Amino acid sequence: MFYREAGQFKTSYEKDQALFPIRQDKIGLGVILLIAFVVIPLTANDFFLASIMIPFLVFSLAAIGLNVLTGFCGQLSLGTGAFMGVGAYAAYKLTTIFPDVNVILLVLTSGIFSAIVGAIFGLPSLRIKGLYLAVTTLAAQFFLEWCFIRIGWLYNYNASGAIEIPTREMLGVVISGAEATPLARYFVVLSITVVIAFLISNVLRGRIGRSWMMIRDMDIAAELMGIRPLQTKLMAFAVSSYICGVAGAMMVFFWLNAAEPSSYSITLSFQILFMVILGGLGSVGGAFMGAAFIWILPIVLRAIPSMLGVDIGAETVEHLAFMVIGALIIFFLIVEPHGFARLWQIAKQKLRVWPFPY
Amino acid sequence: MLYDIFVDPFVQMYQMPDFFLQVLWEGFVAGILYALIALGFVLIFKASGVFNFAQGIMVVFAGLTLVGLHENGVPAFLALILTIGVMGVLAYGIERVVMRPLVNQPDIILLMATIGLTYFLIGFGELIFGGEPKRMITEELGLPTGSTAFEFGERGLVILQHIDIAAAVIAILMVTALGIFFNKTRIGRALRAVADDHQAALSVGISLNQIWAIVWFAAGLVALATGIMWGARSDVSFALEIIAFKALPVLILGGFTSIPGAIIGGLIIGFGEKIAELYWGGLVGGGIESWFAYIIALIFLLFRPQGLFGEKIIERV
Amino acid sequence: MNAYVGAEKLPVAGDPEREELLRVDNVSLSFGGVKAITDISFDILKGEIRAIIGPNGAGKTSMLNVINGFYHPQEGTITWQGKVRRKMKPYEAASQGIARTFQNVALFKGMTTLDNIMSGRSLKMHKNFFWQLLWRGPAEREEIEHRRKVEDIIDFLEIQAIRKTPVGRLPYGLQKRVELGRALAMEPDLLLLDEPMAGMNLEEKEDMSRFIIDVNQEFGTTIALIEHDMGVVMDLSDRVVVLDYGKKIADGPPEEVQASQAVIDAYLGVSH
Amino acid sequence: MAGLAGAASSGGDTFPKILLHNADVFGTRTAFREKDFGIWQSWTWSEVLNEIRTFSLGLADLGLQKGDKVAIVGSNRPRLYWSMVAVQALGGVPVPVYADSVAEEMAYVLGHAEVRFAVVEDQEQVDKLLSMKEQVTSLEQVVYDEARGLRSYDHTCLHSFETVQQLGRKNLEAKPDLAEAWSEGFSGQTGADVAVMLYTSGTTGRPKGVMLSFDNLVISARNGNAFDNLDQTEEVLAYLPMAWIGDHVFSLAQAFTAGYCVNCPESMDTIDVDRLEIAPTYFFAPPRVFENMLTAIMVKMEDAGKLKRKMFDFFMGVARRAGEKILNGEQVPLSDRLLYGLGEFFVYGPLKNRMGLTRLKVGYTAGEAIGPEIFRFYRSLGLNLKQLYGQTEASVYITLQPDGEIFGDTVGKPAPDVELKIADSGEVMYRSPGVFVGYFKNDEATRSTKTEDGWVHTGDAGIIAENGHLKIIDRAKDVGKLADGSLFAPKYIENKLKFFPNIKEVVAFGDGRDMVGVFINIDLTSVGSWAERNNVNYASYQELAAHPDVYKMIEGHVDQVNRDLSGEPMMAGAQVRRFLVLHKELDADDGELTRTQKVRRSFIAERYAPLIEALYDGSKGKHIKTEVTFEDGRIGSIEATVEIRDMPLYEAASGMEEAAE
Repeated sequence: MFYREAGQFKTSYEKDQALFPIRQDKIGLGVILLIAFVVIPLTANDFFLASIMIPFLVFSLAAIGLNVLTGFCGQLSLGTGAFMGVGAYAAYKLTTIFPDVNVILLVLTSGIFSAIVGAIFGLPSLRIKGLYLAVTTLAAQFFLEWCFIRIGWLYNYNASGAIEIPTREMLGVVISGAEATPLARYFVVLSITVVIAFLISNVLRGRIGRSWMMIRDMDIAAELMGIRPLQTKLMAFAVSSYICGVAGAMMVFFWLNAAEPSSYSITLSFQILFMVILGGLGSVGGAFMGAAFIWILPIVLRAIPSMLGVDIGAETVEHLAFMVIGALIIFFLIVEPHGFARLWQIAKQKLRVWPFPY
Repeated sequence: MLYDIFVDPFVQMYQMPDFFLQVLWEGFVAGILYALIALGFVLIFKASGVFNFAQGIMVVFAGLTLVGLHENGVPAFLALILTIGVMGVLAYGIERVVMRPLVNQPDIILLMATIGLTYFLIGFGELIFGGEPKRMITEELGLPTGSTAFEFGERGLVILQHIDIAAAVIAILMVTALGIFFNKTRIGRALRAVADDHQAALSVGISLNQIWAIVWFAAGLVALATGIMWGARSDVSFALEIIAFKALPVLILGGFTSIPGAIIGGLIIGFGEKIAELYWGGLVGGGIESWFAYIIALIFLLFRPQGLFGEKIIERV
Repeated sequence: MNAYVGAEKLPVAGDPEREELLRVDNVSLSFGGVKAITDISFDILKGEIRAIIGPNGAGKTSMLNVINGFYHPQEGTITWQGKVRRKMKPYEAASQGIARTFQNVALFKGMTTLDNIMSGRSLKMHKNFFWQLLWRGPAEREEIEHRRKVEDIIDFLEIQAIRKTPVGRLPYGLQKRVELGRALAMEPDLLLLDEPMAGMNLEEKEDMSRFIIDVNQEFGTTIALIEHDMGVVMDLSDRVVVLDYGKKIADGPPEEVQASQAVIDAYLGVSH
Repeated sequence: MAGLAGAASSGGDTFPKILLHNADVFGTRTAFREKDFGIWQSWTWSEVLNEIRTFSLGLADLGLQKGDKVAIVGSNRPRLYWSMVAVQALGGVPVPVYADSVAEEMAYVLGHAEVRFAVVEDQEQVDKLLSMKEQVTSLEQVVYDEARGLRSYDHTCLHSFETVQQLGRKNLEAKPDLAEAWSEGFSGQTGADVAVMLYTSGTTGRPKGVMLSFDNLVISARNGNAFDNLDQTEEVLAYLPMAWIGDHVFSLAQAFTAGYCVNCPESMDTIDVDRLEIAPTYFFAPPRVFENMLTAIMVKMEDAGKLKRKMFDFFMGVARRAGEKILNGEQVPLSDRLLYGLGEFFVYGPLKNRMGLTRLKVGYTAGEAIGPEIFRFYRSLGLNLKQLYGQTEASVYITLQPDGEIFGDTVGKPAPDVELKIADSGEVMYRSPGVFVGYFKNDEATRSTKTEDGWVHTGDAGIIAENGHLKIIDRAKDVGKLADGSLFAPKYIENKLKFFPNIKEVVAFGDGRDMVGVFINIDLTSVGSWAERNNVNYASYQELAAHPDVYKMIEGHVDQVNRDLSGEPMMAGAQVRRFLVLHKELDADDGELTRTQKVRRSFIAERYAPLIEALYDGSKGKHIKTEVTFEDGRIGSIEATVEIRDMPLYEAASGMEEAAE
């Protein structure tokens, strides 16, 4: 209906291969970016920015990271939380060691450590596939979590065992630490997420992205066509972990201000995995949709009883929220195992061929 | 350093054999319990190819139901029977609402669904029973308490908890019963047929849905047993859910479809982790129990990706 | 107007002009004691179409798997372009110019026709990760350069209409064609086709035969193919090697092989 | 000639001259596009000049002389269009030939035209030409566009388009003033020179070569452009056979004179997508294309959800009520105008978008009568679809429907510069600047078609209505009388029947007989989807055609037509008395249709003689065996027993009342 594509023809491969070849998609993306960069900052209150938008963006980025590995390269991972933790602890150590360096730069650098760790734990993927591989990533999860607790150097031997983020400025504006305004942090998180999402989309549509999908879809055929399985998988592990690492660092630097090892526990891994699955494996846009669903739904669920004026204990609400989320996850898996991205694809296709059914 | 790693632990083992034996016993009991959880996984995986992440929460749920019923005045044995009934209803519900609509979906989707189920059961369980740990009704069920100490050597002492002995006995009984069930009964044979070939099973007139409901029920019973045993050792709480993760390396070692594999894998992990923790853990600050099992599994996987009892996979094109 | 030189083929067998591309010497392969291939030797000459035929379970696919490094024979050697090769990984075989298609279509189901064929160019694309991140510039130029090659193949195989269709939605015959396209995109020296016409109707078979001949003639690609349809084999191939129970029972031009008593027996199932 | 003054004032009077002009004026505008290798390859006018010049010089090098005929064979491709102008620049005459005609037909045309050169699309055409070198002795050089499969051919007389261009380019490099000399070469040509020879497919006899001069084409094209305000911004899709005058005028003559862009589709399989992508602003199609598009729409909508279908039906109702009026600028109630606006958003807009007609400025249908329902459907969506009446001999334009004067049953007013009259025999005659020079090597035919003072017999019977619009009844020679003397216009009856989507083709008989009998061909798409919805099982076309339910449905259609006919005083006598549904689809491969999909009445009469006999001897059915040619060229036969049904007739006077009941 809204997709009126008549007259949109491509006279070059550049245009034909564009990320958004359809004009309406380009406009839609423009509108979303406008809302994100202009409308929300102008209208939203601190609660909305700090408790909804910032975590949503952080999780979106982490979901993109996991999606690279699981959705595009087909390697199941349950260690996302730990890889995010590596990013967080690395960034924390870096600010301690280089207090004068721009914190954004350090956050982006911290991903490299996470990438290295990710690649190491990706090594078994050469021989191990599917659920078995998931177990090896669980090894990473528990081992790294243990490291965060036991290696005091990582948290500067704080008595609390947590990392606390120092105040850092950029261009005279405080962007990290407790004094930073939600708005400033929002802009940092939004910019990093958007830029990384854009860059990774470029990788995904090119040679490297294709080689990952080859491994995912039919690893034997891929190998017989000259794809080196180990290199390709390790690269996916590294890139995925880099992105997760950056997300993990952002999580503590621009959202939580302080983090304990339990912030990066297996629960987080599952949360991100849910975002990816419900959002849609193999879709960058889906990662955003999944993150929105998993993060925002509980907030809404918790708010519902008080909105309705029903007086229920906070704990009960929490329990009910758990049940509803669990049930909704199962519901969506049954309705559309390929996630929101596929639902959106179907809807979009319907709109494109409207009023026809196909 | 090298001395600490390679020599000292063994010297200790030799010098304090009673302590070593005690560790072995602890490992054995832990192993048995891991094996019981793994058994729940294996039952479901064998029959439906579903990696049931909810097994851990089922343990908690079964335990809580039992204790909760008793707290509300139901006699212990009646509570036990009612709990078995609840697990049956749960199994039927899961088959109807979750598994049946998701038939033929990829592994990862089924795995996700069981994680969703976990969330649901956590919420549901906490809603009904509250989040606080509860004491298992060990005595009420007629299970032994207390402990027996054996003198060992000159001044050594090995203490065996009675409940641990009971756990071992029950686990062994359970495995035997399951073995008989699978080999001697019609339904048991049907289950094996399903595991081997869905099409073949259908062609001999067995309803897949029925079978799935039955295996989930069987897994529920195993969960109940595990819940009682584990609950008797510590308390019944949602923290128990974490032990489900321990079952994963056990499965890796034993193979996803092998019942003896689950037992042996459980024991290896149980022994290995206790010994490693007590003799080597101190060197790196302790707490290595949380990941040691995985590292064993990981190393093992690199050499034998199909597990101890799995069949070798020949790839074809 | 002068008559044109028709599509007649030059005789290949025993043609001293033709170079040897690949030679298999005394290769044996077994899985856990079960012999799949026993002491097989044959050669493939540059520019020919070589057929490997035989009843089911004769070891044909195993033979292809040995040639492109997926299986490693316990005994015997493989000489590729004059070099005897040791244990080789499949991707090394690919990088040395051996491409193949599969008996049961092995396309990348999540991708479009275009991407599937583009994937055949993987070995020839080199722009590193950082250029890929930027896209604009070298990565995009490289992508377009290869897109052109791929479009040539799409044009050649007449699959323009399904360019952007996910391959999972295509009918079987077209999937086979896309798979051929993917192998062609590798610009191989040797193209291995594992039952390229299995499960096709007559018309599709004719199309596929035409494509195979065109590939052989237009690009000069050497082709080794496994096929069940004897008619097709006789029409297409220059030389045929016949396997039965993992052993070679005949080798030569199609007419000769067809007349061989051993071959007739094998196909009729005469017991050994 | 009045229209000439304004139209011909710039650009020149031959296509090579116009090309130079366009390269000068529209240099950077896109002139041609072709979907090839996945994208729309584009050429600007100055690039096109360059391409044509090098190719032309290459042809000269190969020995092409003034006056030589050059066959152009293939589907719509920029290079083939360029070839025509390249040939014209050397004083040669291009002869476009239907690419899908069988070798025998083609051999006749090429032999008759005495072509020396041929520019063809690909191996298939090369093979065809090589196979007929005995019949076409004049043929010396063949140039092909697509090299695929031709590598091993002997290239002494065979050249690729590129090598010919390279030849030209080399000469151009060697002698830089050659470009000048090339332009000089055709500066002397005049509008009176023969520009192109088009062979009319002709429903009877051998094809005739219609010679059209530059003046014919250029003036007609300029008049056409002026009539609909077409300029260099238009986009057209070239997808109709290049040998057909319609395509020649729309995709070459008008494109060159207006300077607009011609888009060639990737292949016939992708035409719908290609049209969607390009969204032509000026579109031309025979009724068949519009019919097929409408059928496809309806079939797809049948599969849509209930709610969507309801919405579609509702808004189509609104469109029927108000759409055409709004398009014609008439008064419409505000409520309808609002609803129509809503409908535009929900239905019409998306529908036009899917058909690729969103940007349509004006569309024409011609060649045959279009069903009034179909015609109205498109117009009610807000598409400015119009009818025109034309002929090869007239360089297309005879009559056109001016904007705002659209009537379903007439074909419009005389085009600019066209004079029109109805001969005493009832035949339509015209005189215009587009009137052809003559038939090639067939003076006799020329004389019998074109009078001394330039009037041309169209061969169609028609009347000029009170509003000055022309109404075509039938082919003049087909109009006959029943035994009782009532007027029998077979085409008129056939068209009425064909307007039902379930009916694909009709052949009516009755001249000199005592009643009208018809053969009916069902439309497989439409009836097939009907069968699916109504659980009618069938294994083959034949089975479906003979199905009692299908017969019943067709019977209803025939009855409806009889009612309609009874309401028209002149036609009431010729109602359908008996009909049958043919067991096979009429097919051009079997010679039953022309290549332009027109029914070959006499051939069918001969082939199905037993059935005609049965129509008139009162029998209830007839067994028949028919030879058919399969797609791969094999000959086979199918046989069937065809049922014949009787129909009640309506009285001329009372028919109106009954219809009103």
